[in-house]
Amino acid sequence: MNGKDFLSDQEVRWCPGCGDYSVLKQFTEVLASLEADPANTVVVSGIGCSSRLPYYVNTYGIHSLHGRAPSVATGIKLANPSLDVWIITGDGDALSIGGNHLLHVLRRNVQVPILLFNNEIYGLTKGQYSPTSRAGALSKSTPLGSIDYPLNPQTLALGAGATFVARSMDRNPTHLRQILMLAKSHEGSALVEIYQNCNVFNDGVFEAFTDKKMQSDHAIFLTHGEPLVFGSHRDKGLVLSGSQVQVVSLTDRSASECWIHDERDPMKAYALARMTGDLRPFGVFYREDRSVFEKQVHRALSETRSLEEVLAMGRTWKVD
Amino acid sequence: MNGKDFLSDQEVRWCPGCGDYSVLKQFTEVLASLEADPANTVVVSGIGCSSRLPYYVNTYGIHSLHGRAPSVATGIKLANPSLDVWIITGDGDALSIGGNHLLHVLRRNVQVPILLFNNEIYGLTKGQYSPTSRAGALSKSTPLGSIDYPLNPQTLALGAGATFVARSMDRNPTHLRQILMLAKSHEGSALVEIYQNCNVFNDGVFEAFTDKKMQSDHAIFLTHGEPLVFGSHRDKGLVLSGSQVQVVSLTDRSASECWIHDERDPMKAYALARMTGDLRPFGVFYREDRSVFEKQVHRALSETRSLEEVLAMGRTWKVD
Amino acid sequence: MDNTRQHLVVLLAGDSGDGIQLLGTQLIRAAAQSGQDVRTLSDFPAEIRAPQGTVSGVSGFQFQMAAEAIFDPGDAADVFVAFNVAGWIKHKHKLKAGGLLIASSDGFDARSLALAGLAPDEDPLEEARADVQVLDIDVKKLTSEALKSIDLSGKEKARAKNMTLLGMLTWLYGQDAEAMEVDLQRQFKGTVGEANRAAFRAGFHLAETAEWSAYRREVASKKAAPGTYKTLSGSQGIALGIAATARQLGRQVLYAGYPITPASDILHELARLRPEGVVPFQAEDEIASITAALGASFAGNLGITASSGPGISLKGEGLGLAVMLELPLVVINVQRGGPSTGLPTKMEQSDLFQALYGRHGEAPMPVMAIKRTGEAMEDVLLAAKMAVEAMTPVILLSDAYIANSAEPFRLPSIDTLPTIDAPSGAADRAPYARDAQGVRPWITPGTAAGMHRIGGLESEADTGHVSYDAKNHQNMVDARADKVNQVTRFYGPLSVEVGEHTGKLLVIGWGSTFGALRTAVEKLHKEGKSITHLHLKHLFPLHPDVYEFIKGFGHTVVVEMNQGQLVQVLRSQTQAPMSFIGQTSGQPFGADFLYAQLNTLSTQKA
Amino acid sequence: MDNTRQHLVVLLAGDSGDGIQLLGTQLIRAAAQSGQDVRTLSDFPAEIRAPQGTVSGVSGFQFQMAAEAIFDPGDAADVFVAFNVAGWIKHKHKLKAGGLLIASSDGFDARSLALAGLAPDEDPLEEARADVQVLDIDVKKLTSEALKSIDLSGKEKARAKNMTLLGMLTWLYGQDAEAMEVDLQRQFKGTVGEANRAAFRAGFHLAETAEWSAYRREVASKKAAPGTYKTLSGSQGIALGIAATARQLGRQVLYAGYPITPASDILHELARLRPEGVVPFQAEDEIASITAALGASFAGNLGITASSGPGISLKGEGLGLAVMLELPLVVINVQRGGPSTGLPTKMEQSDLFQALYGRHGEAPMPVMAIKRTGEAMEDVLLAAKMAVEAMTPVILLSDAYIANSAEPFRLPSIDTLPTIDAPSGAADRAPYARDAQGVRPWITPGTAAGMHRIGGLESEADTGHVSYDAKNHQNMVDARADKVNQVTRFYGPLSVEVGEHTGKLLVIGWGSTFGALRTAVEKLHKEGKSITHLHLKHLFPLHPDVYEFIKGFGHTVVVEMNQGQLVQVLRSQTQAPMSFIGQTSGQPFGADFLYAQLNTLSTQKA
Ligand SMILES: Cc1ncc(C[n+]2csc(CCOP(=O)(O)OP(=O)(O)O)c2C)c(N)n1
Ligand SMILES: Cc1ncc(C[n+]2csc(CCOP(=O)(O)OP(=O)(O)O)c2C)c(N)n1
Ligand code: SF4
Ligand code: SF4
Ligand SMILES: [Mg+2]
Ligand SMILES: [Mg+2]
Repeated sequence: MNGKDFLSDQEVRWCPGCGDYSVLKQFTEVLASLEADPANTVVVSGIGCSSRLPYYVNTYGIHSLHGRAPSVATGIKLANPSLDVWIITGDGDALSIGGNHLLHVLRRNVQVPILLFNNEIYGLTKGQYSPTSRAGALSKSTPLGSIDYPLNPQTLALGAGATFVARSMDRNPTHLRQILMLAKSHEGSALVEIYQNCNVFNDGVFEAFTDKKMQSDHAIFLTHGEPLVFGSHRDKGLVLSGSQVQVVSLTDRSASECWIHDERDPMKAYALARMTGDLRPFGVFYREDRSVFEKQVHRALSETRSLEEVLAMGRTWKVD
Repeated sequence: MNGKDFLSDQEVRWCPGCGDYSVLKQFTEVLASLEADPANTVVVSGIGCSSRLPYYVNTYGIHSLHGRAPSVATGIKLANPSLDVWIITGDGDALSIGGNHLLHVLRRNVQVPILLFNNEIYGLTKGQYSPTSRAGALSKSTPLGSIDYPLNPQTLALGAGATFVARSMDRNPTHLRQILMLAKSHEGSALVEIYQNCNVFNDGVFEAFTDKKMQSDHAIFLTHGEPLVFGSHRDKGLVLSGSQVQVVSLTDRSASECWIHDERDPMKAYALARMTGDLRPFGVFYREDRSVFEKQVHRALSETRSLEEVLAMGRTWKVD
Repeated sequence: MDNTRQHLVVLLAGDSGDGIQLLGTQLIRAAAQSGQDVRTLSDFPAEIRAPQGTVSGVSGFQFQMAAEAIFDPGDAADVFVAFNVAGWIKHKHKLKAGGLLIASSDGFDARSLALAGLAPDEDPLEEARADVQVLDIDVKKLTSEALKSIDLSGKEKARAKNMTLLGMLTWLYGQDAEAMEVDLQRQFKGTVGEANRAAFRAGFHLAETAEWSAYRREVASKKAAPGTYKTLSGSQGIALGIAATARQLGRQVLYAGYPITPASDILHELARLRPEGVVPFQAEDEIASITAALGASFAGNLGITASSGPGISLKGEGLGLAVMLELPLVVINVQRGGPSTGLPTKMEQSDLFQALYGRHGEAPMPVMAIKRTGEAMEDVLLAAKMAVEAMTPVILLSDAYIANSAEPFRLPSIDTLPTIDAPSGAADRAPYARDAQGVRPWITPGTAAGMHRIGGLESEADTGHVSYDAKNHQNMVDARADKVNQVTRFYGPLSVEVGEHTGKLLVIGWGSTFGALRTAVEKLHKEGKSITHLHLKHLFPLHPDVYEFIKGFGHTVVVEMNQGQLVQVLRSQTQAPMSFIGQTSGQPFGADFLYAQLNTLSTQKA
Repeated sequence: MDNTRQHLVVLLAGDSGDGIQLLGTQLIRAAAQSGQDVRTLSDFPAEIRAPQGTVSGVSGFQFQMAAEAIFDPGDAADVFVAFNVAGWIKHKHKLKAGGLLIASSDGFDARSLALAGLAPDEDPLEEARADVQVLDIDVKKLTSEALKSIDLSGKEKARAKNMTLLGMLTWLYGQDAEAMEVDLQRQFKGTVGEANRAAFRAGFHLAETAEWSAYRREVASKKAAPGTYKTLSGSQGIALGIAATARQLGRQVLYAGYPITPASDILHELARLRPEGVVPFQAEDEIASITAALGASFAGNLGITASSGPGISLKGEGLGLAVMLELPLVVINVQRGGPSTGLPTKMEQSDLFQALYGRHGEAPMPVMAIKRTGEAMEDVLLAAKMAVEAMTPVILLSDAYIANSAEPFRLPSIDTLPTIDAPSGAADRAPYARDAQGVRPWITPGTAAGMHRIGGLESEADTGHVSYDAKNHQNMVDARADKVNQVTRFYGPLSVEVGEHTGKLLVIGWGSTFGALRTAVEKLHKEGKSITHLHLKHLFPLHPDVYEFIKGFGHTVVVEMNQGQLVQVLRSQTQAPMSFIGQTSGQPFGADFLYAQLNTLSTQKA
């Protein structure tokens, strides 16, 4: 099977030019590379443009309630831990109404990759600002600019005790596929924030990071064990001195003196996550090994009692 | 007015020996020290044993819905930013059902101190495990021990973008009062986690940190600008080397070589917050200056239109 | 040939990118300005940008203009303006036999046929000629020619097609071209403005020079009542009501919302209008919005929140708390097709039961429904007045139909707006002491010596302290119910839309079925049938005279866009014979359909 | 003197730290074992540990034991066991004139008087002697003497007071002391066990040697039906029903809950019992628990969730989704006093309206109510069967009364449990293709070639694809309603509790009013009144024969612990004359009260 075989027969209904198309494509290609069994795969979403994705994938799918995909997915995994479950969500879905369920699925470490389409806007409801919208963002509900301080999905996930935290983008298919593969292979909840362009209501917010030309100066791609180097000539690097992240020029320094990415280091991950300026990391910020919730639940249930035993428990008496 | 004058005429109905009594006492004393105007003070709570506190304080008070105190408080502050509003909540109230509202009040930076009574249990519903209960915790709903990975209120608050994050305990009145005073003086949301003993359903979980004798080896009290030193003879200190927190002996080292507490340093705060073992920090982990939500909202509203103007907006025509 | 008539129904259909809603809005505003009454009905695709040219991407805008007062957008269309094949085939059944189809022929080319799912050899325009008059023009070409000298891309020029059509239609309906140009000038500046005007003129000219008199359908006009007018949608009317509430109450209103179709527009409007005394707040979800609104009411503001379907279901717990706290609160439900996510852009009246009963415990609260756009503003004011003066949450029902349908609206004179008087806030009264109407005082933080604590646990009479006492609970349950039952003091007399106060057939409706129902009943009444139309604004408590009124008729029929909700409530209270006409299709009733149904019924029950 | 009687009502009251619930449980188990029927009623303070000795800290336990089948815990008590003044003054009106008060005089000392808010010079026992027989013993002293040689603190010894009383009462009611000792031995080990046994013996001995024959009140006993018995609370019965469901369905059950009084005990029981095939999951809130349950049902488990008041209000959106998805789901509402947080530990039936109507859109689902503890298990099984076999959410109503009241329960033989057959899961059927009963297949992930997508948007018939089509929506609304209406196939015949199938007065009840109602009606019936008691298990859809049945009576009265909910539903469907008896006080009806009310009514309507 190739990527296309994972598409359902339903007409895709996003706006022409929407970043969601690319994510759908990479997602189906990843399913193909994984040789996923469509009959054993369940794609769960909340509500939003992004959350329409399950309809387009030829697996089992459930388009649930706004913000509740993590709980639905948890129920599915508790019911049948052997299913391959994916969560599709948006910045509004996951971080506004659904923030609490996201926290709890992450801390419990239910085995499920979570694709969080961040377009910094509510697409489906036609353009209100979202919890990730920047201060000053103009939207239908903030015609004078938003004053809410934006939520950082990366620090939030780390703070909630997530075991896998990553970021990718719609416009770098190779990177996105790679991160999705890693997320799928992770034992536990894997949060993948995907910068996604909503060309209708928030066009170009991520341009600096996703545009081929501008990207090299604004995006740092992370590789475990490799130094943090960027720039069109890979001539800039990062160093972490105490709490400060500094950009250094590599003309008079070697890359090996830079901050070496260690995805197992929670403090470094936090430092990466806090980089919300015009230089941003992409890749796996953090991963940690921790037992998987649904497996533990089922393990704990190994000592169950038959109905006969349950009925007979406690103080009973007989009348003959 | 002294602390007692801030008590209402209602009989306090916690279990004898409950840690809540101390928190109530320190809270009313802090109100007294602040010379708070009872008529201008509003105490808002959710549901839980802890959330009964407003009934016992002679101010305005609202005992709202489970988990929703942050939203109620936000509404109050938006209505009247000049009121002194306090939030009283529990670990279940704030972190289980109410996790999302907590996140959002913190990131918006509504000016309100939040007293989170953490007893690692659901008290009012008679003893189920809560999101902060340790792995293995025995409770009515986990007779074989909990398998959920506990939520860390401190990293969570930092991850959500909180501007003031602190911890204190029921059994150290002086410290608790001091932290509450700081929280009240903060410009924005101030999360104060309070270790509180539920002697009926979870007795002694914080003993190591709160017991006068054991405390010195397990609790580190933070002071801005001071080294992190502890031990009954103040003979131990902490150093932060890269991502690692290490305990060092001060017999062959001076305190000044230790990690100096800087409550303005987000990375250090995160390191403190991650200390969930048998050594734990108390005090202000982090604080940051950021504009206050309700003030910004009201500032943005300065340019409003009278009803006449609103009616006349857009395209109108006259019929004579 | 004098084509002047009393009313005309026009349907515009095409791709959602074609600017149809804008075209429609311009036309109806012009009609309203020239003294015609107007009602509209919009139909959007559920997708933000559905695939261009497809049937699922069709956007529709229907309106009726008339020389007399009208109440609905009409059933079958006299004129159908089709931007493309998809628009035509989706709605063609709505064009009257012998009606006029104005087709933009560029939207009927091979590619358009394919996108609409037709075979390449089909010729829908040719087929149409059998039943209707067809006027086809290549509007795209005409537009691009008119815009030749303007510095815009081809794609941008194509966007002005709607303006070309606006020109043609302005001529065809004999509307004031100059006024229209002034209006366009105000809206569109720079090159786009230039292009729009050029296109408009080209369309107008073509119509004029081609001598399209045969197609001309002017509608007579009648002088409207003096005053200042604008066209308004229901959501805009609600926003004005909220603005007026803040003024009349003399206190701030916290409007806390969370985006959801079709309620979001209220938030957008408030954010855009920035009325004095209104704080719009976009909360993190619907639970936060209702509890923030309640917090605001505790602090002495009036909290207002609005939502639709799923969001309203999330507010049930908050509503229950509002009942217990006895604080004022207005919750607006802009109903849409349900259950669950349902049909977010469609209309339905299926949330009545939920409004009446959707909370645990005995938690009664007043429930009202807006019957038309033009009354939205006053209904919000009345809901707010009841909420504040009776210290109770109030539910105000609207729906997707009212939210989006536009009418000419005469701006009220501010002096005539009702007063809203907050109940006592004096600290010398106990927080749950009741006045003669059962209303407790509204003592707000900041009031010296007024300190008190309230909460969701049952409260002791007067003091508001927590009470688990059995007698007290029964008394408080009774007292809350009693207080709500007394809000009928805010109601006007029971007034009839059409017909006599006794007779053979009584037709009862509520909410947005008003227009179609009134049109249908009026027609029957004019034909001499003994039929009366009563439209209920207050759904709980019902108007105290309703049951006596019903007894004055041989038969009653309740008409709703649901499976029978109000009818069940009425049946539980009266033995009078009663039947039901309902539909739950996401579509509004057509007046013709209701006419036929009621006609049959009135014959049967005569 | 033979004190043997047919039934006896005993009320135990004292501080919540006195071990009253334990004492009561021991007594009723012994009674049940000796062949008496038993019904109980517990009354806890709302606080976890209310201040000791105060009236608000009183814990009460009432039970009736009888030689014949009984259905309620009785009204006025024959015997009152008072551990302290507070317990006595809170409940003293419940002791019959001439009844017996057994008072632990140590709980009537000066300190106790003060704690209970009495003046130091009052002597409640002396006052009591005017109306009732008083037997006062210093139980504390007796206990501490009996435990002299046991190595426990004074405080710990005092805790054994309830065991001393257990000894006395065991003698007084002629129960088997040996069996009781064996039972105690099983429960309490070590020093505490020793102390409890010593106290028990001391109490028994005192009673025996003091020759308390005058106080002895033995209840005759009748051999119960053969079988194995245990005493069970309603919550325990529900847990057994869930355990049995997993077995009978042959699939796993995901029980997702969030703690709330009085529903939490179901979760506790399941966690404790660990029945095969049941996964108990404590979610982060009620929304997560219902959506997790629904996820589990999608994956082929049966999702079950339970809550009370506020938590149920939060589940409305999830219930609507379940309707749309047409997945099986059982939602149990253990009702408590409302609205809002209300009276968390009190009983009420005021959530019926919400169960029937508390969702946006047309979202019908079957609603059932448990009438007594002994039927909880079978009702859960039936609810699960309906949910699975009709692919629908089902609401099962319980309440605080049923949750906490204990009865002897004969363990069912497993072979007699109903089967639950999941509908087709074959991948060759379309996901929304319906069978003759309107039921869609349950094709679950893992089924090869069965892949499909479902969601909250309206689905196209058969395929389940998103559809905005008007006709389809109407059809699906009808089809969902139709499917739910067909669940009456799972109902047994309409059966009557007491009385004939036609007559003068029909009394209709539902849920936990059963016991008091049945007792009251039976008494009237025995007195020769033409009165019938019908108790509805199915509240939606109603049993198809209900309306015909009602027509067979001159008058119908509906009795509920609310302000009139079922009565309104019935009135909307029938013209039959109907009245209502209700109370919303957080307290159950007493059989005597109902007897009086119904007696008057039956005279009036005769
Ligand atoms: C309970 C509820 N509240 C509100 C909505 C309306 N709603 C649908 S999607 C959405 C936000 C979508 O934003 P996001 O998750 O960022 O998705 P996007 O459309 O941007 O991909 C909202 C508010 C809803 N469907 N349900
Ligand atoms: C919506 C809702 N769900 C559940 C409950 C039941 N409930 C009351 S308090 C509580 C948990 C309290 O725990 P916590 O916040 O830790 O407070 P504590 O009693 O431990 O101080 C729960 C689950 C409720 N009142 N409302
Ligand atoms: S609105 Fe934005 S996010 Fe939604 S489909 Fe269109 S472009 Fe994509
Ligand atoms: S249950 Fe625990 S937290 Fe609640 S009052 Fe008692 S001791 Fe305190
Ligand atoms: Mg988004
Ligand atoms: Mg707690």
